[in-house]
Formats: sequence, structure tokens, C-alpha cells
Amino acid sequence: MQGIELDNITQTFRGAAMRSTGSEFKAVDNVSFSLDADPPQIVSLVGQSGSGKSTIARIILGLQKPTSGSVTYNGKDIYKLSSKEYDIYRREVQPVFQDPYGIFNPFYRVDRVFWTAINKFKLASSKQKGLALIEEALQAVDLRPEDVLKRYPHQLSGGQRQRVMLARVHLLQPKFIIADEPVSMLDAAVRVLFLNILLDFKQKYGMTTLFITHDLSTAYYVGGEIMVISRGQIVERGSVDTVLVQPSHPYTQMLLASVPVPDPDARWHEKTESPLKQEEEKAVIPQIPDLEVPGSI
Amino acid sequence: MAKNALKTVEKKTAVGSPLLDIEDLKVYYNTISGVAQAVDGVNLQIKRGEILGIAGESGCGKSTLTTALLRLTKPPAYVAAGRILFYPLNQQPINLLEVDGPDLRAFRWRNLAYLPQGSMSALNPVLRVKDQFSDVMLEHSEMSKRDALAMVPDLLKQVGLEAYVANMYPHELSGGMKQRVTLAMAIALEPDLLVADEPTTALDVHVQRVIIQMLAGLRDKMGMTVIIVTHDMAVHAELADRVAVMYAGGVVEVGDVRQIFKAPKHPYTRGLIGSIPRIGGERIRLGGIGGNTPSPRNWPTGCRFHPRCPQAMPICSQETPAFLPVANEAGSKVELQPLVACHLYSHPEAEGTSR
Amino acid sequence: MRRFIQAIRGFWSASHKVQIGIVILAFFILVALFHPLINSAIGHGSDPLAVSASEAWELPNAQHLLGTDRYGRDILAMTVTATVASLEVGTIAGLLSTIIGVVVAFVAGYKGGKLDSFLSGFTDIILVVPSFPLLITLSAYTTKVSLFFIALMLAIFSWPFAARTIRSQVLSLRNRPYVELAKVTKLNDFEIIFMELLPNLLPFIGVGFASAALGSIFALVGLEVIGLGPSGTLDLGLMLNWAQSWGALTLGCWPLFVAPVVVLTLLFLAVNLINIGLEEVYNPRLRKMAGA
Amino acid sequence: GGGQSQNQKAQSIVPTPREQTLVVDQTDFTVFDSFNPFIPNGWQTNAGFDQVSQEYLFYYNLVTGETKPWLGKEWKYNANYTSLTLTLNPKAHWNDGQPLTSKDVKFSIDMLKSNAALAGGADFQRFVKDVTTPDAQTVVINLNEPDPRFHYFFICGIVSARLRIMPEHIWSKKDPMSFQNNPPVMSGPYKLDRTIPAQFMYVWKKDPNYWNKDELDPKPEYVVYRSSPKSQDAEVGQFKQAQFDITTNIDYKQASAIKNTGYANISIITKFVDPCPRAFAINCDPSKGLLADPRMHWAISYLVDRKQDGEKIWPVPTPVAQFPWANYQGNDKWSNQELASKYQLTYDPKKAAALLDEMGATLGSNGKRSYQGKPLHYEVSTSSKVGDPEYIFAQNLADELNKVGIDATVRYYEGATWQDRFNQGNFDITGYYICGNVFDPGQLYTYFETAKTKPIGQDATAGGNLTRAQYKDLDELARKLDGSDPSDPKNKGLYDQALEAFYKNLPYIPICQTVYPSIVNTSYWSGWPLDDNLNQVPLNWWGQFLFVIGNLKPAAKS
Amino acid sequence: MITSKPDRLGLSGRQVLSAYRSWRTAHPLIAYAIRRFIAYLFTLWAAFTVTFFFFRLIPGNPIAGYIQSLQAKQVYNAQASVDMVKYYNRIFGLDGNLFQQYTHYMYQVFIQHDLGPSLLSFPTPSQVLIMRALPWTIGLLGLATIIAWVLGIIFGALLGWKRDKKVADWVTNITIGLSHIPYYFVALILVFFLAYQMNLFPSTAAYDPGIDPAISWDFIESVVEHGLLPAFSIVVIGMCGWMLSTRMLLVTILGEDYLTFAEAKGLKPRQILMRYALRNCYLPQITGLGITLGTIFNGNVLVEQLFVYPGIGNLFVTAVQQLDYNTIQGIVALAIFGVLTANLIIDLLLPALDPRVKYA
Ligand SMILES: Nc1ncnc2c1ncn2[C@@H]1O[C@H](COP(=O)(O)OP(=O)(O)OP(=O)(O)O)[C@@H](O)[C@H]1O
Ligand SMILES: Nc1ncnc2c1ncn2[C@@H]1O[C@H](COP(=O)(O)OP(=O)(O)OP(=O)(O)O)[C@@H](O)[C@H]1O
Ligand SMILES: [Mg+2]
Ligand SMILES: [Mg+2]
Repeated sequence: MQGIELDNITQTFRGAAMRSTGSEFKAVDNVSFSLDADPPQIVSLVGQSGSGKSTIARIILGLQKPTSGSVTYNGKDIYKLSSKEYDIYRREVQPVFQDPYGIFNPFYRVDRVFWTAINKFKLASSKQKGLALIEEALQAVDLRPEDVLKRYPHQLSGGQRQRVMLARVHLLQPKFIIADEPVSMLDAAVRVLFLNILLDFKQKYGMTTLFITHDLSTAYYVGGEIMVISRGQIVERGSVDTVLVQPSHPYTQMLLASVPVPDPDARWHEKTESPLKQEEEKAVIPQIPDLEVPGSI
Repeated sequence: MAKNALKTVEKKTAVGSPLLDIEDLKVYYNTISGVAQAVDGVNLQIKRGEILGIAGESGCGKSTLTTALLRLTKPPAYVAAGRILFYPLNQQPINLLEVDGPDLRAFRWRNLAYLPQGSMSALNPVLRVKDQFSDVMLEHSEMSKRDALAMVPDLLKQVGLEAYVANMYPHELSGGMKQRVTLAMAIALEPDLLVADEPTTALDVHVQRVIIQMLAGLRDKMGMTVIIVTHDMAVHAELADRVAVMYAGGVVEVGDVRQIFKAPKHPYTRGLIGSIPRIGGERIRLGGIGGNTPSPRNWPTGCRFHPRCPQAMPICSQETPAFLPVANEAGSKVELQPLVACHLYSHPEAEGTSR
Repeated sequence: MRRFIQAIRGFWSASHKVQIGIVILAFFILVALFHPLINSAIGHGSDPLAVSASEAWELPNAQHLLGTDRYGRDILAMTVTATVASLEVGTIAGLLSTIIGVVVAFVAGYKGGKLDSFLSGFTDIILVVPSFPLLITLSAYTTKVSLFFIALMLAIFSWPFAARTIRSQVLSLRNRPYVELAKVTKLNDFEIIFMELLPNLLPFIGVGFASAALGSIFALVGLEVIGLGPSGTLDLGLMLNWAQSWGALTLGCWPLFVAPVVVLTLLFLAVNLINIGLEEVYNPRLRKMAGA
Repeated sequence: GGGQSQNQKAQSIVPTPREQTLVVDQTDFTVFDSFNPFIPNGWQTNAGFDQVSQEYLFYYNLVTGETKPWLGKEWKYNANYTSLTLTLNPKAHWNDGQPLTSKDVKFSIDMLKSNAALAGGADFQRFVKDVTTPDAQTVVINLNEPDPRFHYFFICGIVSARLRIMPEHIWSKKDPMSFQNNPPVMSGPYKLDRTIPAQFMYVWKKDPNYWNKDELDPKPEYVVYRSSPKSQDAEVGQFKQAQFDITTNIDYKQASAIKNTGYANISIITKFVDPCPRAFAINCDPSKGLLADPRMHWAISYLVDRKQDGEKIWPVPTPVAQFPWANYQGNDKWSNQELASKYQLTYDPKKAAALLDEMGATLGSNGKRSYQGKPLHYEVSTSSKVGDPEYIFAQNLADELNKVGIDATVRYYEGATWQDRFNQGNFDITGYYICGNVFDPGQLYTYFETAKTKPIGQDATAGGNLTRAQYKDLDELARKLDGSDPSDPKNKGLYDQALEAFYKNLPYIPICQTVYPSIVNTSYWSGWPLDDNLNQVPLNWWGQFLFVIGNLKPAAKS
Repeated sequence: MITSKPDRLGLSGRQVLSAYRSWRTAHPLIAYAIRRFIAYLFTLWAAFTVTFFFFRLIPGNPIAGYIQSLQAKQVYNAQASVDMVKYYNRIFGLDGNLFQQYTHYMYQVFIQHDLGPSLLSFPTPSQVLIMRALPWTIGLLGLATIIAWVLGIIFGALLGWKRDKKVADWVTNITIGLSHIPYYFVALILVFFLAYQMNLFPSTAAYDPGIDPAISWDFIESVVEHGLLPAFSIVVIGMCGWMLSTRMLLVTILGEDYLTFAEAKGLKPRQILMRYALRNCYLPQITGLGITLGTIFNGNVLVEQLFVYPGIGNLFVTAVQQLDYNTIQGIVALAIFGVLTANLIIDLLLPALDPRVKYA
């Protein structure tokens, strides 16, 4: 099969605090899904904080080896790829991370992310050609090269930085983008610009995106498929239009009911009674053990 | 209790009278690379009993403004100019920027309560919840410690928490519970004004909903005035009576929540509203606002929005637009007229074209 | 390269404290570089450190600005020579301990897992072993007394500090998004450590080096003050030891005691000023209070 | 006394009445509960034990050359020197009242003989065949081989004597390897009162039943030995307060300064020199090439600036050394001025250069000498710390060697390491001290017997020929002297020949006498053996200090 | 790790494991304490082992040192020394190969609780010498450390609280300057001026020799008088360190949200300082104090040497000079034991002191 396939992925952690009690904690629990390159699509993965979204992203990117289960790329386990196949995998599966601040090494200028990509993946044979590629990529994400090149990351705004990451993706032209909360730190106004570019990428370059978010409205905005994850398990999946319009799982319903609607005429308290009772809240908040116990040893 | 009840009644009757008058407030930061004019000439009026939402993109000065309201401005920030007039019940207005020491302390919490941004960490980690309650209650009243402690379960119940929470330490509480504990603490003395800075940002959607509904309920019950700061427009839509939109250190538009969402005046507000995706309905491509946030160390001349404004005119880069009332199609009443700082409205001829 | 020049310039302009510290250090480095010249100037061409070059125990005078010692050697010349030796020991020890510390820290912090447990466990054990007593023992029984060996000896006990602080930094940097980005851009471990992590740790490493160097100088001086110094090289500690055991102060020959104390104090001050200055600049909390 | 008036407030540093106490200042004490001198660091010679508690059969006064009978009355050899008869003083008794008899002497020797792990045991194993006690005062020691010098074992010469007599009635019941001998039952005029570890102090109290009160009735009621403070400055301060009576830990310069500032109650004893003149020892092993050549020794000797070393470097102006022994009156009988002027030890780099040229150590164009094509390089080692006078001696020699074109370096080795290298012959030239001659030079010359040498890399301590000297003339004479009685005037000629042979080969190069001045505070006690009346060894850690104490009188209060 | 290979464990093994795990979950604190204690024992053992081999690898050995001293006293004979060396090697546990020596030493220390005979004062056991010196060191350093800590917290809090004042800035800078100066520097200078020159204080020993050690007022007074000067140097420098760390902690805490919140609540400054700011910086400081107290078993070699104070540091130097391995090793072992035990105690006490620390 063509594409990325997750098969019964489980990831357990033993936190520092938990080491004493020995209890383990399943961040990802038996998750299976696949991302197809053809036709290009955007698959959203939504869920509350701590539900295991980032862990899944890291597993797909090969940054974290799952406790059990396998990730296959074009039918092959990504941990068993030959070095050539692995190169291809690296080239074709690229991330966009959440934090536009941490993604740049503060020691270097911003363009270094382009140049390392160009050098490592041998995208250009000369400096000029490389520069041309970079400029093209920057234009594709609506950035002026002179605003970005030769600058240090702290000299750029969050939105600019996130767009530089998109430009990098454009430069690499991967088949798959793993975007882990790429817009959660952006303003509403900038967020839309970003999402639009992502949509363009699908359209123009046929990139398939795993779009991870906790914001149901952005998931709705990008369209396509959606998976709802709760406490490491995928509880509901389907097309955005069905899942978000007629949710079937209570968790999805609860999530949806809690989303504030940007319309003063459709307020909650003008709707019926509060959907949330004390017990419910307790049941729903995953009791995530503190990983960093202050003052712990 | 009785006294508080009386106060509530008084407050409810005073609804609509002015509570806070912010005049040309300027709060600057001293930084290595120059002075950051984070809040630069804000004018705002808050009336008793209303919920005012303050919106605006990150870094536009929302938190700086609220901390200044509470006189919590700390170096390297300083108040460069302006007045904050506070109107106590049945008393002469007082410029908050001029009181100090014990006088200021008397104002705090009795009159002005605060839910800080990231109020998850607003609780002292080594004191039990009830002790943090009693601290503030003993400070501002003559009651005994026992009486103060006796009130705690009641207050907790008001924010939907069980009494046993009083005996817990902050780290034993979830984020939402902590947020509600601070809220309970804030309403303990039934203050005139509650300033909540991003009270829900770090919380999951359903907890966010609980908090927001609670704020609305409290206002209804106690006649409290609430200022809620958040960049999440949907929250404003849910909660606020009026919304002030900030951009680059200044308020660019203030108006009734419906007017802001239905008929935004300022191009920035329009952009903002136009960028909010909604669930359901037809999927249309939203516009967003291009360009970059300007630096507070170096604001653009004239209207600060002009470099990003789709309707920018030559005058925009030269003259700072005044903050003026604009007639609203919906409302004819003067107090419902939105205030906007935009050359589109200050020049009659331009006004025509924009409509 | 430009980044480095910029960094150095930033370093310089960071604060007055840093500037004063750098000036003092630079002075000593210059003295170290030119000490043969300085000494021959002091001795008016001949060796001022030769035994009986002058009368013993002269008080400061025009000929001998700081007087002479028990064997008629010029104390100013002694101070210059001793400073050079001390700086040399400090530099070598600082370098060694920084290198060991950095290697251990990176291997442990970046690789993690069993290797990390082992290395950091080992580091912790070395940390609880009281170093000064061991130094005393080592220096009493050691037979190789070259400057390098002494430095190595001092480094053996100071690297764990560097290793521990740097390791915790590596741990915090290891999972930075830019490291993960580097990984998916096919950078290998070596490149990640040297290109991505190391540059960001340079201030730490620099400060660590300075503290290790200073610590080593002082440890050696400490050993020598109580007469257990391992070296036969004239350094500041040896001067102090002589001042003590010869009773220089009661003989009125205060410079033998005061000169090394002043030099050590200045060295110490310089490094600390730089440390503090940098911390004020780089630690936002401190900056807040400094109102800068 | 002037001391007291200097500072009224100063508290006494001793726990006993100051005016009845002799306070002796010493270096570090570490042992406070063990007085067994045969086990590791079980006692400290300098804590009073050896001086006021333990006594020897005979005491040799190096200053005058006299031997004083004490516990012993006399010694006598048989004709072929295979048996030594000692007679004891019948008055002698231990401080617990038990008589001190020949049984105790026999017991002590037998104990050592049968226990090689006891310090000194090996010596008796080697020399003594058996011991008999015909009566309570007579000890007959039969030797394994003729030895006209065996009685030296019973004379306190330098610091102490080789044999320490222990009371049989106490020791016979104990395991000598672990017995602490606390409090020590000895025969001396003082008994241990207590030790105060926290003060680093030993307090000895006069024994009213001392056996020899007729001859020695010391005036101080108490003798306190204490550790000196580590700092000169502190020491000087205490001295000026008359907190203690005698020390060698104050620098001569400091003492002179005290004197010059008008402190009246100070006396500085500089006339008594150390028994061991400083010297350089040369590795004379034939494999060392030029170093084995006596001419080389002379060349080196010409490079030693003894005047500078003695007068400038040594803290106290000190006479240079010409003979391989200390310049005591008692040693005069061994000296020979004629030989001394013939083989005068002088500083003369030109002569040194000439000798080097003569030997074929030619000066190359680079200013360096080489021998048979190989550049010469020597290390001058020393066990003295950098900055100590002996280190400077070594440094000066290295400088001079460099000046005549021989590449030389100075190197400090820590004591045990230095000793080890020396024992094994791993050295070129080393700073040393000529300590062989206590009673007669014969003792010294035995160290140059060829038979006692060992190849480099093997420990040569047993025989003592550490310089690996193998010179026929010296060897022959040394062996001859071994079997001859030093007290026999007939042998004087032999001694002169041996001295000449020593000069010819010069395996040790004498530098200078060494003086460790004793600084005396006369505020409380007078009668010290001062420079103008030096009649006894003034050093407070020698057994002979007993007699110094015996002579003290309370100072007349002014 | 365990769950990933369940098949490797037999059924009974798995049962035991899960029983253990459920017990662990039920008694997290006890489980933690046990685990911590095991870790403590392990580190203790490891540190002892490291130092043991460290000392054995250093050239030179105590017997050689003894023989050398005999040689210097001329009571030595190379042939006979073989017996002597053999005998003492056995007594000092130096016979056999390194591993046998090691097991012998460990057996002696951990099972027989004996550090072996001292060479300094043979055959007195080393622990007797150490125990003789220990009270002085603990008295001097312990008291000095506690005084420095208390003063440091008080002044540090003041510095942090008044951090906007120019004076505080200056004091801070001076404190920074002082805090890193080695003790012995101050000690050297103090002793010179106050003891030698001005004669205000005694410069040596731990008490007046005229007084017998007993629980008497005179004795205590004398001990205090003698301890003042050495203690002073430790207090001054130590205090500066505590001041700085307290100030640093306080400044950090003052930036915390809960302090801003406390201020917004209109609490009195004093209350904010005591209840909100200082409360939160006690803990690290108590931890620090505990660890510092653990290190006093090292003795303070330099200060004790300078003041001829009969403590551990002095003993240590003497032991080194005399190559008394058992005593050296004993002191080092004691120091390690002190530090580790202090750490252990703090770790076990911490949950009681800090509500945030939980092991469940
Ligand atoms: N390295 C790790 N060690 C231990 N626990 C971990 C580790 N990484 C993640 N976790 C835990 O696994 C759970 C899932 O984390 P993950 O980051 O995947 O959540 P998320 O859905 O991305 O949350 P968020 O929306 O906050 O980013 C969390 O409880 C997290 O604390
Ligand atoms: N301590 C500071 N030093 C210097 N500049 C500061 C400091 N704190 C804030 N600023 C600047 O002041 C401006 C306003 O900051 P403020 O925190 O009030 O923004 P905000 O609107 O609350 O943003 P957010 O939505 O991110 O909370 C920003 O541009 C910021 O860079
Ligand atoms: Mg995440
Ligand atoms: Mg804010």
C-alpha cells in the first residue's frame, strides 16, 4: 500500500514520579490509521490536551519508538528501512511543529533551516540554485525574502516563523506533512493565512497532511477526514462534515457542545441547561500524573 | 453577610453608572533596545454591572493594561501618563494612580479583584486553599479567623467546588479547579470590579465553558462588573456585553458585542471577525489579516494599522485618527454608538465610501 | 564567524561588570605573555629571581618595588612569575575539566538510557567523594609533578560539576523542537551535538571553564598554604606558603603575603564580575530587578 | 619577667603553674596514648618521652666529646671483640619502684632479637648471639662476629641510643607488638602526668622518687612538650609573651628581630651545629660513566659555592664544611689540618672546567659539554621542598653546572620517593647529609665498602653503600677500620689514610655545617647552655636534653 | 519495560511482580523510602569502593613510609625488613591481591565496624583517633554553619526584598565578592590582625589548657573564645553564600504569579514576605543546610590547620603526612557517609516539609 500506516500503536510511559510506584501510563493506546498519498487529503486529529496527539506525531516522524505496534511506510516498517529507503522516508514525511519559537536554533540565522535541508537532501547543485529555491518557497508562503533571510529567529514574529516552516516544507515538497498544532500559538488573523497555505499545498502540490489540533473549528475549516482521540484512544473517525455536525460519540458531542460559538446571538446560556455536571467533568479530565514533581528527586 | 447583601442590592441599583474611567493611559517598558510603548494612550469607560471584553492579538498590550488598572505595574514597566478614575459607591471618584500604601491596599480586593493571566500559578504552593482565603479576608475585614474559615466552603460552592477542596494544597487541584478557586477568592469580598486576564486560555474547552458561564452568573447574581481579556473572539461572543478591540497599544474600537460581531467598523476589527472559522455551514475561505504585528518599540506613524490595512489612505500614515463615536445603524441611543479610531469615519467624505 | 564576533562584542558590551572583569583578565594575560620581558626589566637585564641577586628581606624600595625575599629575590618578579604559573595551571585544569565534563555531559545527556544512568551515577558518586582530602593525599604521594600533571589532578576532581550542569542543559535542549527538526533533516548525532547543541551551550561552557580554572587555582593555593603543594613550580600558593612559614609579616616584608593575595583577589574578582555580569544580562529575572 | 609585662591579658598556654613549668616547643604531635617505641609511630621522640622519662646507659656529649655513664657504669670487650660486658648502676630503679637490673637489659635485647617486626629487632638478630646475666648489674653480650663498636648501641649519641631498655616486669606479660605502654614505666626524673590531645600537649611531672637525684635534681616541677602553632607569626607572638621556654621553630631572622627590638629575655643558641653537614651525594656506580670518576666529584665540588650557601642561603650564617663530619670539639681528634689544606674544598669554576676538559667532557659549539659524543645531563635531586635552603643548594649547583656547560636540572621528590630512588641508585647527584659519623669516622667509611654495594635498581640500604662507591683504596681502609678499636690511639694513622682516601674519591661532597638555632626565653628559667657557655647539646628532642633540664634554675625575678 | 516482555516471566514471577506492584501503589511512601534507602546503600558502597581503589592506586604505601622513618632513624636493615613488611601488611590489610584487600577492607568496615589500626598511633584503632577529633570539628563547623545559615537567610531576605534600593545593590555586589573567596584567605588575614597583632583572640588550640574539659561554664567560655576566630571566617564567607542564594531564590519567587496575586489581594508587605515569599524559599535552603551539615565531616582542613584546631581536618593532614591509610580512608569514608546520610535524611523528610513533594 502507498502511504503511512499505523498499526496497533501503543506507547506507554513511566514518568519520573511514577517510577516509584511503578505504574505505567498509556499515552497512546492501540491506535491504527493510515494516511494515503493518493488522493491528497487533510486528516485532522483532534483531542484534548494530553490525549496523545503529539506522541502519535513523534512516532510517525520516527522520533519515538512505540512500545508496541508498527508504523509502515509503503508497506515497510519504518524501523526496518534500508538506508536508501530511509532517506526517501525522511524526504517525504516532514513535520511542522507547534512551537514557532523552539523550532529555530537561536544560534543561527533563519535561512540555515533551508540550507541544511538543501544540503542534506541535495536539492540544489549550486548556491544560486539553492537561493532561487528558497526565494520561490518564501514567495509561496507570502513572505518577502528580504524580511526573512539573514535574520535571526528572534527578529521574526510568530506568524512569520511558522510560515518559514511552511516554506521549508514547500522547499522539500514532501508527500506527507505532519503538522502538530501548527496554529495553536497564532492569532486568529494569522491563523487563517496559515491554514489557507496548508490548503493550497494540498491542492497545488498534492501533499497529504496529518493536521493535529485541539481546536474543532480549525479542523472544520480545513475539512477532510477527522479522528477524535481521547486518552490515547481514537473514539470516533469520519469525514469532518459528519463527525462535527452529527457527532455520535459522547466525547465528541461533549467537546462540540463546549466550543464557544462566535455569535453573540447564539450564547450557551441562551441555549438550554448547562451540558456539564460535576461528575462528568471529573470523569472526562484524564488524571494525568504530574511528570515533573516539584522538588522531587 | 448581611452587609454584603446590602452592598449587592446597592450595586444592582447603581448598574449603568460609571465605574472606571481610563484616560489617555500610557504604560511603557524599559528594555535594552529602547522603550516599548506597550499601552499608548488608551481611553476607556467601564460602567457598573457590565461585562467588558478586551480583544486583540497577542502583544497588543492587553495584559499590560489590566495590570496597570490594578496598580500592579512592575519594573521594567512604568506608567508614563494618564489617569484611572475609580467611582466608589456614593463617593467622589479617585485617581487610582495617585493612591499608595495602605490606601491602595484598602482598594484592592474590596473594590478591585483580579484573575491574573495564567492564574493556575496564582496560588501559593505551600499554603492550603483555606489559608489563602482567610489571609485575604482577615486583611480586609474585622472578622475572626474562624468566621473567615467558615465562609470558605460556601464560596467554593458558589464556583461549583466541594468543601473539602479548602483543605487541599494547590498542586492537588486540576487546572480548572485552581482557576475556580481563584475565582471564588475573587468574589469573596464581592468586589466592584473583577478583572480576568485570559481566564480560560490554558484550559480545555469544557472547563472553559464552566468558567465562562460562572462569570456570567456571578455578574447576574452580584451586580459585579467584569473585565475579561482574551484574544479568543468566540469567548467574547459568549460572554461580553461590550467589546473593546485593541491594536498596537491602543483601543481602536469599542462597541456593543452584537455590533462588533455583526457590523464591525474598524478595518482591523473586520479582519479579526473575518478570520474566525465556524463549525457547520458552508465552508468558505476566510481572509485573515496580512502583514506583521508592528513592534511596540517603533509603532508606525499615523494610524498604526495602516501598513496592514486593506483600506489605507494617504492620510492614514500621517495623522493619528481620533477615537470618536460613530453612528450605528442598529442603535440610535448615544451610549450604544460605537467608538472607533479610524480615518474612514473621521472624514465624512470617506465615511460614505466605506458604507 | 560574524556571529562569533557579534557574540564577543555582545559579551563586551553586556555590562560594566563584564567590562571591568575582561580588562583585569586581559591585563593578567598580557603579563603572562610578556613576563620574560617584564622580569628582565625588573632585574635590569639580569635574572631578578636568581638566589642572592640582592640582599635578603629588603623592604620595598626604588630598586625592588616590592622588596626581596629570604633569598634576596625580587618579590615583584616572583609575583609575575608565580601569576603566570598559576594561570597556566588554572587554564590547563580548566580546559581538561571542561573537556571531560562536556564529553561526559553530552554522551550522558544526549544518548540517554543506560549509558546516561551509568555516567550520571558515576558523576554523582565522584561528587560525594570529598575532593580536597583526596587532593591532599594525591599531592602528597604523587611523584609526577609537572604542571600538566597537577592540572590533570585538579581536573579529576572538578569535572563532575561541569558535567552535571552541562548535562542538565543538554537534557533541556535535547528535546527542543529544533533538535527534532534536525533529526528529520537527517543530521546525525555528531552534527546535532556540535552544530545544534554545543553553540547554545557556549556561555555555559565558558563560565564553567572559568569557574573550573579559578577553582583549580584556589585549590592548589589551598594545598600550598598548608604546605602540601605538589609542585616545585613557583606559583602564588607557594608564595603564600613562604610568607606564612617564613613569618614574612612579622619581619615587615608584607609584599610576600600581600602581592599574591592581591593577584588572587583580582583574578577571582575578574571572573566573578564576568559571571555575574553575564548572568544579569542573560537571566531575565535578574534583568527585571536590575531595571535594564 | 619582661614576658609577662608585655601582655597582662595573655593566658598561659599550659595547664600547670607557669613558673614551675618548663615549656618546650616542638613540632607536630600525633600520638597521645602509646609509648611503645618499637611499633609504628608508637611514640614520639620529641614529646619528652626520650628526654625526661626514658634513660640510656650512657650519654655522649657531642660538644665536649665526653661519654657520661648513667644507667650503665662501664663497658668492656673481650680481647677479640666478640663479647661485651656491661655493668649497670646498682642504684637504678624504675619509677614504679622496681629495681632496674641486668634482667631488664637481657629481656629487652631478647625481645628485639626474637621479633624482627619490632623496630630495631633486626639489628640485634644480626649481631647478638646471646645475652647472659651473671649478676643483677652485669650483662654479657656475646656477638656473632667481632665488633669493636657494639657498645655504640647503648650510648645516646644523636637523639637516642639504639637500645631502649624496657622493664621486664611490665613488658614480659604483654605482646610487644600491640602493647601501648601507657603510662610508661621508665626510669627518668619525670613521670607522665597526662597527655592533652586537643592541645597537642604532653605534661610530665617530676618523680619525687627518682633514683639519681644526687646527680640530677631538675628544678622544674613540670615539663610540658607542646606542638608549635603552624605559623611563625603566632609563634613569635607567644614567645614574646614568654609562653614557652625553648624552641627551634622560630626563624633566626625573626629571633634576631625580636632581640633587636629590645626584648631582653631572649637568647639565641647558634653555636651548636647539626651533626650532619649538608652535602651532595654522587652516584658512583661504574655504569654512571663520568660520575664514577673521582675527578668529576672534584669538578662538582669546585662548583659548590660553599660561602654563599653557608652565609647567605642558610638562614643562620653557618661555617662551611671541610671534613665529612660536624665541627664539634669532640670530632677534632679525627680531623687533620694538613690534609684539609691539601684537599681544600673551594669554589672555583675554572678548575672545574679544567678538570672536565681533562676528562674529555669537551665543550661543544653549542656551549654544552658532551662525553664520548653524548651530551651530559644530570639531575640534581633533593627531598627538600622548593624554597628550603637545601633546595636552593641544589638549584645553585644546577645553575653552576649549566654555566660550565653541563645540562642540569633540579628536581624535588617527596621524602619516601626520594629515599626509594636513593636506595635503588636511581639518581645522579642528590642533596644529602653526612650523618654517618657519630662516635668515630669508621662508621662513615663503612658506607664506601665495595662489598656493600648493590647494582642500580636494587635496594642497597642493608650495607649502606648508597652512593655505590667502589674505590679500592677507600674500600680497603674502611674494612681495616671496621675491625679496629677506635679508642686505640695506635689506629690514628689508619684514620688519616682513610680521610685522604675519602678526599681523593669524594663520593660525598660536603657543603656546610648546618645550624638550627635554639631560641631560648630566659624569663622563667636560666642556666641554659648558651653560645658563651655551650657545654651540652641544647636540642630539646635529644636524650641529652635531660642534662640541660637538670641545669636549669628559676630565673631571678627582676 | 516490564510490560513489553511479559512472556519472559513465569506465571508465578508475574504474580509476585504484580503483588509487589499493587503493594507499591498502596504504600507509595514506604516504597519510596525503601527504594531510597537501597539507593543510599548502593551509593555508599560505590563511593567507598571508588575511594578504596583510589587510595590503593596512589603510589606509596604506609609500610614503606614506616620503614623509611625507621631508616631515617638508622634502625633499619633491608634484609630484616622483609619480616616487618610482611607482618604489617597483614595487620593493615595490605596483603594479598587488590581484590582480597578490598574484600578484607569492606568486611572490616561494614561487618566488623572497624576502620583498622592507625599507623599514626599504632595500634590504636583509627576510629578512636577520628572520634577524638570529631567533636571539635562538629562543634566548630556545625555551629558556624548554622549561624551562617540563619544570618544568611535573614540578610538575604532583606537584600531580596529591598532589591530596588541602591544600598542593597551595593551590599549584593560586596557579598558576591566575598562569597567565593576561600575561607582560608579570610582566616589568614583575620588571624594575623586579630590574634597576632592585636592579641584579641587566642590563635591556637580549641580551649584554654588551664581548664580541664568538663561541662563547666569556664570550659564552655574558653571553647567559645577559642572558636570565635576560626568560626568567624567560616561564618562570614558561608553567610555570604547563603545570603546570595536566599536573595536569588527570593527574587525568583517575587516574580512568581502568586506573589503578584498576593499583592493584588491587598495583603500587607510583611505578610507577603513571610507567608508567601520566604515560605517558598525555606525548602531549598533547608535542603542546602542539610547537605552542608553533611559535609562538615570533611573537616575544614585549612582553617583547622591555621588555627591548630584539633579537628578532623588537622587529623587528616597529619594522617596524610604519616601515610596513615586507615585513618585517611576512615575520614574520607566518614565524609562520604556524612554527605550521603544528610541527603538521605533530607529526601525522606522532604515530603513532610513540602506539600508539593509527593511520591505517589
Ligand atoms: N517522554 C515522555 N515521558 C513520559 N510521559 C510522556 C512523554 N511524552 C508525553 N508524555 C505524556 O503522554 C501523554 C500524551 O502526551 P502528548 O504530548 O502526546 O499529548 P497531546 O495530545 O499532544 O497534548 P497537548 O495538546 O498538550 O500537546 C501526556 O500525558 C504526556 O504527559
Ligand atoms: N517585561 C517586559 N519587558 C519588555 N517588554 C514587555 C515586557 N512585558 C511585555 N512587554 C511588551 O509589551 C507589549 C504588550 O505586552 P502584553 O503582555 O500586555 O500583551 P498581551 O496583549 O497581554 O499579549 P498576550 O495575548 O500574549 O498575553 C508586548 O509587545 C511585549 O513585547
Ligand atoms: Mg501536543
Ligand atoms: Mg496577556
